[in-house]
Amino acid sequence: MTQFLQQMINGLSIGSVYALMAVGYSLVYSIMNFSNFAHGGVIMLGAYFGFYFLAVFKWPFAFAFFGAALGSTVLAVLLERVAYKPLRMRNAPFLYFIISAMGASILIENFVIATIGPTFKTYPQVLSREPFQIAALFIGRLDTMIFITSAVCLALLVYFIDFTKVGKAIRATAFNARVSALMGINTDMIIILVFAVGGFLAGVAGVLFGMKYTVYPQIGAVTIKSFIAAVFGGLGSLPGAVIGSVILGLLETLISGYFSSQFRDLISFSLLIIILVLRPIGLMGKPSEEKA
Amino acid sequence: MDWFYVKGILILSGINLMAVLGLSLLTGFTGLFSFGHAGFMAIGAYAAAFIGVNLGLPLIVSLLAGGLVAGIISLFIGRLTLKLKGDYFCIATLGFGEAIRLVLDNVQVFGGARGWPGIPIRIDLWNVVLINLAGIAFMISLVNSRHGRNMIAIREEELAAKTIGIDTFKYKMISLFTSAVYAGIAGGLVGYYTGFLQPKMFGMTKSTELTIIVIFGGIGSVSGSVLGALLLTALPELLRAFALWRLVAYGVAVIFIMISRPEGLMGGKEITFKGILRAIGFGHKHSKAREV
Amino acid sequence: MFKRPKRCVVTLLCLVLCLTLGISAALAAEQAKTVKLGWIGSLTGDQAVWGQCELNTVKMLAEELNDAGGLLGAKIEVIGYDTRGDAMEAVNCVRRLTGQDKVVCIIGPNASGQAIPISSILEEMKVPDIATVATNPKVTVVDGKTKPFNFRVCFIDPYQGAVAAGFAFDVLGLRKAAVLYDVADDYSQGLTEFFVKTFTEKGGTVVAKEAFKFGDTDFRPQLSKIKAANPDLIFMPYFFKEVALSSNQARELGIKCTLMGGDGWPSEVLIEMAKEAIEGSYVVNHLDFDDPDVMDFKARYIKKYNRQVELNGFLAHDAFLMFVDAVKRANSFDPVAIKNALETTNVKGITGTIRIDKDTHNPEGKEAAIIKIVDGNYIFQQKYAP
Amino acid sequence: MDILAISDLTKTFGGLTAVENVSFRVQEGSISGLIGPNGAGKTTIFNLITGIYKVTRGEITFGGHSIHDLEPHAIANMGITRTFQNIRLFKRLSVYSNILTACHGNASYSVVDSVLKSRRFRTEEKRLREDAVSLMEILGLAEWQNHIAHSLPYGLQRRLEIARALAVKPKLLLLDEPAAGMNPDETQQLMHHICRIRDEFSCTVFVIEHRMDLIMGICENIVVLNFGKKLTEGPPEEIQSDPQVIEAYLGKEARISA
Repeated sequence: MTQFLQQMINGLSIGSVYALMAVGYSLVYSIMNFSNFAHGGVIMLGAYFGFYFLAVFKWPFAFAFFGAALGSTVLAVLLERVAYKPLRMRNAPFLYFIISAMGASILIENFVIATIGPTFKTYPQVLSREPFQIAALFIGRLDTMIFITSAVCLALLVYFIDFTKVGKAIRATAFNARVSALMGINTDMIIILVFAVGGFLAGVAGVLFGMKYTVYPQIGAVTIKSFIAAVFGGLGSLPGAVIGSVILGLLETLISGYFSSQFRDLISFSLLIIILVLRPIGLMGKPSEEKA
Repeated sequence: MDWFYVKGILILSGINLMAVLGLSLLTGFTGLFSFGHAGFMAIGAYAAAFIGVNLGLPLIVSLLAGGLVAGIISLFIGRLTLKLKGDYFCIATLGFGEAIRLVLDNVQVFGGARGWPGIPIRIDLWNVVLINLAGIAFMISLVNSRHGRNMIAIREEELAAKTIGIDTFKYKMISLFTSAVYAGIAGGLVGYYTGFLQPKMFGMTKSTELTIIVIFGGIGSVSGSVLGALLLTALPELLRAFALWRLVAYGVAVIFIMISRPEGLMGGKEITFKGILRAIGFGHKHSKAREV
Repeated sequence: MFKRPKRCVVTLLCLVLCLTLGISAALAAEQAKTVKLGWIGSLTGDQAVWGQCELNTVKMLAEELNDAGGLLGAKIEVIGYDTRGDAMEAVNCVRRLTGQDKVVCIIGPNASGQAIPISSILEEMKVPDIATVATNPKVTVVDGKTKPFNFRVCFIDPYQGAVAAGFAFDVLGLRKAAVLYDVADDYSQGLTEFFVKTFTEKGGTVVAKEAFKFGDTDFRPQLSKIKAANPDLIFMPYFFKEVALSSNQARELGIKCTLMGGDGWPSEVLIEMAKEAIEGSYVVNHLDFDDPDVMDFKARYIKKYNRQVELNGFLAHDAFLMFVDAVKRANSFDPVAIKNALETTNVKGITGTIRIDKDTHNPEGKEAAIIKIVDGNYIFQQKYAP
Repeated sequence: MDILAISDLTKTFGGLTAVENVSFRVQEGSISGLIGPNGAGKTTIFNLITGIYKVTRGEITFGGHSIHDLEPHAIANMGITRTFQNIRLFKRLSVYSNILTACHGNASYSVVDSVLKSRRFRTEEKRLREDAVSLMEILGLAEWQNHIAHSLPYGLQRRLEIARALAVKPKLLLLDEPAAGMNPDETQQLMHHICRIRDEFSCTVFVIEHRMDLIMGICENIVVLNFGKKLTEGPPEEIQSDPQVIEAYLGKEARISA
């Protein structure tokens, strides 16, 4: 029983990291209808920003944290301007966006390797590594912090999207960009805004990831998992991304804890595919019959 | 440049080209995006090597058998996932590619992650070229028949394709099957060229690379794929002198081509003999290349 | 801006082509009186940390040698190519090095997956290669046949696995071991296989064998399972980034047993990342870090590059030593003569005495150094051979 | 003889009922119309007939066969095809390729045939190409044959979509607002084309249209929908003077003042 509870805690904490990353994918997807594969690169740079602010410039933690988030916000917007806007202007099919995103992620990763170098960087210890202990269960301090930060960020995001005027504009654009534009919504601004919000979340995710694990140029590869989680939850749906992430985290944990760690990914992928076959739009995706 | 080295690049381009031709049918002509093609290459590689080494069959038979095994497995995958839309299909193929690798990592008969050395080396430039010529000829015949046109119709407008009586699911299956066979043969070439197989060789980077080549060469163009495979295999080689910066340059090149010439090098056009004649002065410039 | 994009692209590509050709031609003309030494390995990709250190080491040593008058009166020029950790790229690099650059010998690559497929090219072009940390036995011997042009400077997986298991069982007296390994990594699978084999042969039990996949950053599900099996020791045969993460997580979960690892561990970064977690752990290593020769090399490297030396640097150092020694004994830059000389190598490097066995092309009888981590330092314990 | 019979057709999306208990028949060889205000469910009915939507309740029979469980392509191969309200051409292909692709049903050579360039491939492919050329000539598209579909003027795009549909050799052709965005001249031309198509291709035409001049000009029978239900049905003269129809289109007040 203790082990099961411990595994659930492990799963939740893995899931909450996936969730922070997945929400960024989903947010951009809901507006642009393509998977922004460069999101992983932005997360990685966010982690590096955090590292430099904290370890090199010795900023106080809160400053470094927000600095990193702002840094990746700027970066995400820049990325949109350079790699996606020209495509958007031409109504290019989603394939081109994806390739452009891939190019961007290759570029970002190798740029970091060429300039900063491939070595792993370690965040200075902000929180004690000593875990909380409840009975025989161990809960990491950092995990608790990540869990709370994710929850707060996601709650703020939901508030922003659901209850503010700008949020309404975002939802309208997500629903139908052309009509929204006709209704006087500046879709270009909305897209910038969405990338900015996505970038901000990426920065937060990057710093937390860096604190929990470490910083290295290939963090982007980890984010594939969060992308899978987003698809699983239903692309374009924020609650879907969160739920998908938590389920994926728990699934992975339970499979390696009780079944086979060798075949973990195989089993979790197969399960995901089965679920997608049964429900092709993901868990929380909006059902839609194609309009004719 | 030294011929021995150039020969190596040409062989490698040829191997890539085989996989790219297949993916070009799936992505370029049918409009389906796969992130798991390296998985089919892996299946083909191991199957072809197994058949060649254990049954002592000649090269061409082993390669075709490898391709066929990849094709048959693709039918199972397709049956499950081809009904999924856009990014959901992407994710399913991505999951499949990773899953195949994980299985191979664990199959100790083939050496697991440690790899399988000692496969006889049977590939030289001449047989790669012959196999590729056959592959190109087959592909051109296919896309210029009603079957190819039906696939293009699916890419252009799936709903309309259905209403003119095209069994879109069936044609997606044919397209996936054919492209998996090509990828499988390409995988077989890898094994017989390097004499060594390791699941690591067929990671997501490989799948991404293939997709980038297809798009770079131009959607819906066989000659574009040929050109793309030759150029993009050679490009990193030419950039070798720049060491760390070459992949940065590669990323920039990919973004640049997407935003400045998104239709790829050939943009749905084909180089034909007639076209070449016209280009050198026997016709007006509009008919330089033929529409497919 | 681009009225004729197609033409633009084509022109651009032609330009790049001409430029490259021009540069290589110019370089070739300038360096007529030098001898070329090749290096291959990962400069990008996830193995880049080790690859870059190797290339830096080889370049530094060549520079030092050239400043001291060169080798047999010639200057050594190092040409290093990136393999991205990819086998096909490695084949290309070797084709370029042997075909176009005409190197006399190649050092690297830093992984078995790249060292194995290049052998046919080496044989075709008759150029020897000294692998740095390619530890798979099949790099030099396949199906009982020795590959004539492949050599290595490191010890092999079976040996290292056996050392770890033997030391844990015989010296530390531990009986219950757990293994956590990277299922997608050849090195990790190799060490695991031979550790488990030796440990159980000696009479110990492996109570848990859990896997993760390269790229994972969270190991707590596996560690929780290991914890439930209550082992005396966890063997962690993988590289230091994952070691740091997994050891920290193990301690977070309240696992208190001894940790042990192979030559993927030693790094300053590991100490920085997991100082408390790995305190008291044992590492099977190639060398004693406090050896004066090692210290000297380390100091030179840090002075030149302002970076820490990774383990591969030491092995690259000894590979370079092997090359220099072979050239001197062969008294020639003929690759085949170098290859013949390499077969009878017997030099003292910083990773121990390297005596190449003619039949296996492996350094035989190279003792492993057992290192314990005490107060954040790698403290040499003893030499150990199973 | 009825070619198409729809009985008690209902379609719901989630909680929303788009079409409710609609029944009507379309006579073979006729030109029939389907009209109704925006959102009345006209296009939904087309989507149900062509199998793009799955039927919630009710039945659709075509030439005596029940078709509502079939896949869209199977329905098309039985002889029902359509055009779309928002044109769905194969945008990046030429006019000729658009039509040639749609002709595929008239050939049966296999993949192997096409690779080996067998005699069957050659004869059938030749026939397909001839079919495509003759269709282009009939619909006056021959001079545009090498133009890319999406670069054509709007009216021609509509005409091309009809040509593509005809290539399937349909028994029943569904046209979804074929005159949308056309000027009166083009509409006149279109009416002429529709009549010719019915005669020359001996197919039945079923058309959704807002342009009353077109509907009243060519239809023999008209079905009127409102809020997902059938309001009435009858020949143009009857429909024109039906108070219910006027109310549906113009609202209650209009009826009073009329």
